[in-house]
Amino acid sequence: MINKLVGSDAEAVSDIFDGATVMIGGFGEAGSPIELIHRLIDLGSKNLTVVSNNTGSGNVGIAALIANRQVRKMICSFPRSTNSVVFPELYRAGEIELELVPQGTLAERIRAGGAGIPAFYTPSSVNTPLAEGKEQREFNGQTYVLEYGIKADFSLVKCQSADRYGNLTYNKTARNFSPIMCTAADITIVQAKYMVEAGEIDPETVVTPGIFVNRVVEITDPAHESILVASGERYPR
Amino acid sequence: MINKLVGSDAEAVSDIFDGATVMIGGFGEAGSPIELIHRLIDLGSKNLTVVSNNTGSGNVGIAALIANRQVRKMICSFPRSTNSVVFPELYRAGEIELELVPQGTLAERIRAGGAGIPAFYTPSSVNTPLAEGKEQREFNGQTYVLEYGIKADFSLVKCQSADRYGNLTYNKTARNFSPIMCTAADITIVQAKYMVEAGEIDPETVVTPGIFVNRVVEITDPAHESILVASGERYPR
Amino acid sequence: MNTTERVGWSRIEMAQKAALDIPDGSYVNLGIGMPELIADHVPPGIEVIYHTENGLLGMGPVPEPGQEDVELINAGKKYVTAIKGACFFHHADSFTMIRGGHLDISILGALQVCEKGDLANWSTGKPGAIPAVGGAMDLVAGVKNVWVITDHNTKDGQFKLVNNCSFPLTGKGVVDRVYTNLAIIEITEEGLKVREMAPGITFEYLQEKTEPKLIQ
Amino acid sequence: MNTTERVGWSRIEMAQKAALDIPDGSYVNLGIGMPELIADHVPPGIEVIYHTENGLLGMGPVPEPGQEDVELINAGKKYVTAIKGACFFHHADSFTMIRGGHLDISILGALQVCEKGDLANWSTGKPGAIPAVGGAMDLVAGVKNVWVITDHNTKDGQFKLVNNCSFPLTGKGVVDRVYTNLAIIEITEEGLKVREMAPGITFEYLQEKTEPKLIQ
Repeated sequence: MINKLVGSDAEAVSDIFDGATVMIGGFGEAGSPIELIHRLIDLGSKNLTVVSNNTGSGNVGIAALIANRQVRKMICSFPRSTNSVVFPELYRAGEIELELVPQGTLAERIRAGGAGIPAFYTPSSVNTPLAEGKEQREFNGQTYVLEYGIKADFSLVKCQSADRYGNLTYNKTARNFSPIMCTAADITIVQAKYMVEAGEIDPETVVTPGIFVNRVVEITDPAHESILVASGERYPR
Repeated sequence: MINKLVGSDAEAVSDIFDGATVMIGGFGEAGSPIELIHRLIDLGSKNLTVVSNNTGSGNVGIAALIANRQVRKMICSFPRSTNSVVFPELYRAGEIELELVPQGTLAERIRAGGAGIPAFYTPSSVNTPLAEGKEQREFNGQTYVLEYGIKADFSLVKCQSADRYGNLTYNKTARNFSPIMCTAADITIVQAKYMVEAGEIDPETVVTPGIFVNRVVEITDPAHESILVASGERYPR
Repeated sequence: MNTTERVGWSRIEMAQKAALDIPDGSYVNLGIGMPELIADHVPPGIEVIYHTENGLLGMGPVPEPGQEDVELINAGKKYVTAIKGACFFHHADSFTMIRGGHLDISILGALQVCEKGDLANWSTGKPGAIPAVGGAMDLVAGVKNVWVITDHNTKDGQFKLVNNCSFPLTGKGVVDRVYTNLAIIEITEEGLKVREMAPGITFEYLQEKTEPKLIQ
Repeated sequence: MNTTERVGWSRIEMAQKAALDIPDGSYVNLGIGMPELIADHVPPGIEVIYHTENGLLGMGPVPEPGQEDVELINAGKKYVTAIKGACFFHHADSFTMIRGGHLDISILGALQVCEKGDLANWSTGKPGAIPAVGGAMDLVAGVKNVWVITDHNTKDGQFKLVNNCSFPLTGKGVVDRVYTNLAIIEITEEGLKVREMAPGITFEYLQEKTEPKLIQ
């Protein structure tokens, strides 16, 4: 019988190795899998390449992972936000690498990676510094830039409901990058607010089909980044 | 106030012009918008390029559109099926053009067209006759073929429920190509089994966001191709 | 130059001007900051659907105090609501809307706009600045009409409407119209064409505050 | 050659052999025709999830008479059911599963398979034939393991396991294993390796029915 539920969040992330590429869902705090990130901090894997839209805020979640010096390189569109201090400091000190990608190109590159598309052309970033050094080509008189699919060793995402097959639903704008990240990783690890029986999610409304998911752990009461940050939390404490 | 509901199926298709490219949803009969196709037959527009996975069966729906000599060219993956006689005869007689595309490449080309991606690389069809004459390129030691996005002037699709914004849901495997075709046409025309109030479709379960839809007509009791074919129906009679 | 006294339209009036130009039934993406004000000034009877690139079509107003949902935010990471008839989707689908040309209007802030419609709005290029682009490059590349809403000059009196952008570009030849505190200016083939000036603003004054030559 | 008498395993037995090789928890796409039989022979206790490329993961058995739904069909356009825990999706997502390497096994029919694993299964290339490819080229390009299930020879005694395919290819070097009425054959770097022969079939007989040299 297929059952992707694993016993604990620590177990779910236990094989994330040094040097791995890890996609992390979330746009700001919405959809950020804080518990899985904190278990990755406990695990201590180094030299990670992290693909995530932002670089976190305060000293929890992604920001804490970066502060713990586990991340060699960030691939993201917006490494700056209110209460974001960790990444800017390390970046200015030359101690973390940044690959800045327009948000839509980042999304499309992740989708392409998951869909077996090695490369595609996009109009975004043409004539800007972010297209410098990239191959360009005209189609129908307009210039496009060649961008490559991204794949990851692991994806960490947060969802609303999951069943034993790994079928997922999300909550509102917490969906963001997670469905495409699920498709683009060798091992997709999910923290679900609710585990439900197979068949409880209407087959018409599954957002991530189970084939894209490897492990699910139930985190019934996930932490919210903004609340942790507001109360001055740090991880590890 | 936004209201995409139009008065009749005839009105919905009334501006499909000679020489237009028309995408038609459906995989076999599942999801085929028979009523919209029959109104296009009534309208009589000529020299159409039709993008659809199949070429219809019997003498109704897409097959009848082809039999009525309105289609100059078919872009599809599988122009052959049980009870399919119209297309094969015209094709053998050299009276209709065929662009044969692998099914997944067809889907991806339509999605690319809708997503503003002019071209992408795919491994499908490499080393086969369908890659002949196409640009090929290696990425990471594997060969891929360059394929182009497809756009259409019109898409005709069938859905289950629609609201005045054009938000859509589908029914089971009748979903198939329709959501991507909605994104790839200048004018997307939808026949809906049920018109519902805005907000009745849970925002988490909308499959086609209304931004991709231009016109909706309610067809409460749509015909089924297999039943028409079994009873020997022809259109026009 | 007196940099503390505000001249011409207020921020609210600028937002009102832009709001009046949005056709009924438009799909609109509002950038972070001043563009967000525009939604409050769309006249009654005009229905505009707001897209926020983090995955919501049909964004509604700010929630009542106490009704905030940390998983219902906009691209500026502020709490929002969803209208009846809204829908949620993932980022690849969201940028299909943007890049695929399905949105009618994108309204953005700007550091600089040049007379050819080049936009610079994501980076001052200063050493030590953290570069962050978000969805701006996708919006200007894909959305049918790109409008900019911005103060006419910087706080220290520099031009924002320039002959050539000195800051890194967001896109080349992408801006269609600019709303400032001094005027509404169309970017045309012939150059910057003044459509309307704020009360009390003369063409000469406007030209003085604008680097490229204006067309009256 | 006597073409009417069937030699070796029956079609059911071939399907049983293939079914026994599917690991528990696999995601499998079964081609139209003989591959479809395989689902009926997966042993109890083994859970296999069937994908049909027209937009269903978790395809169940044929419906009870009278329970058919014209909008619930498989890639062969036959009526099917959906298991508890199934999901529906559109074609671009369906081929993300296929092309993106997410499916474990694709089992297809064949016109010809060559010793290097080339597959021809979509067209005889005859003049007047209507070419139709469907999803076969995507399946062989993307799915991790590609198995073929087919009669060992054509009805008129021609080789199907050949040195080089004469029919148009579906993919080059893509087939991993072939189930025929005579044998189960692995496609290896060294060539065609016989894993198992049907009862009463000798290696010499099998070689006689196969164009490339077999490895015992």
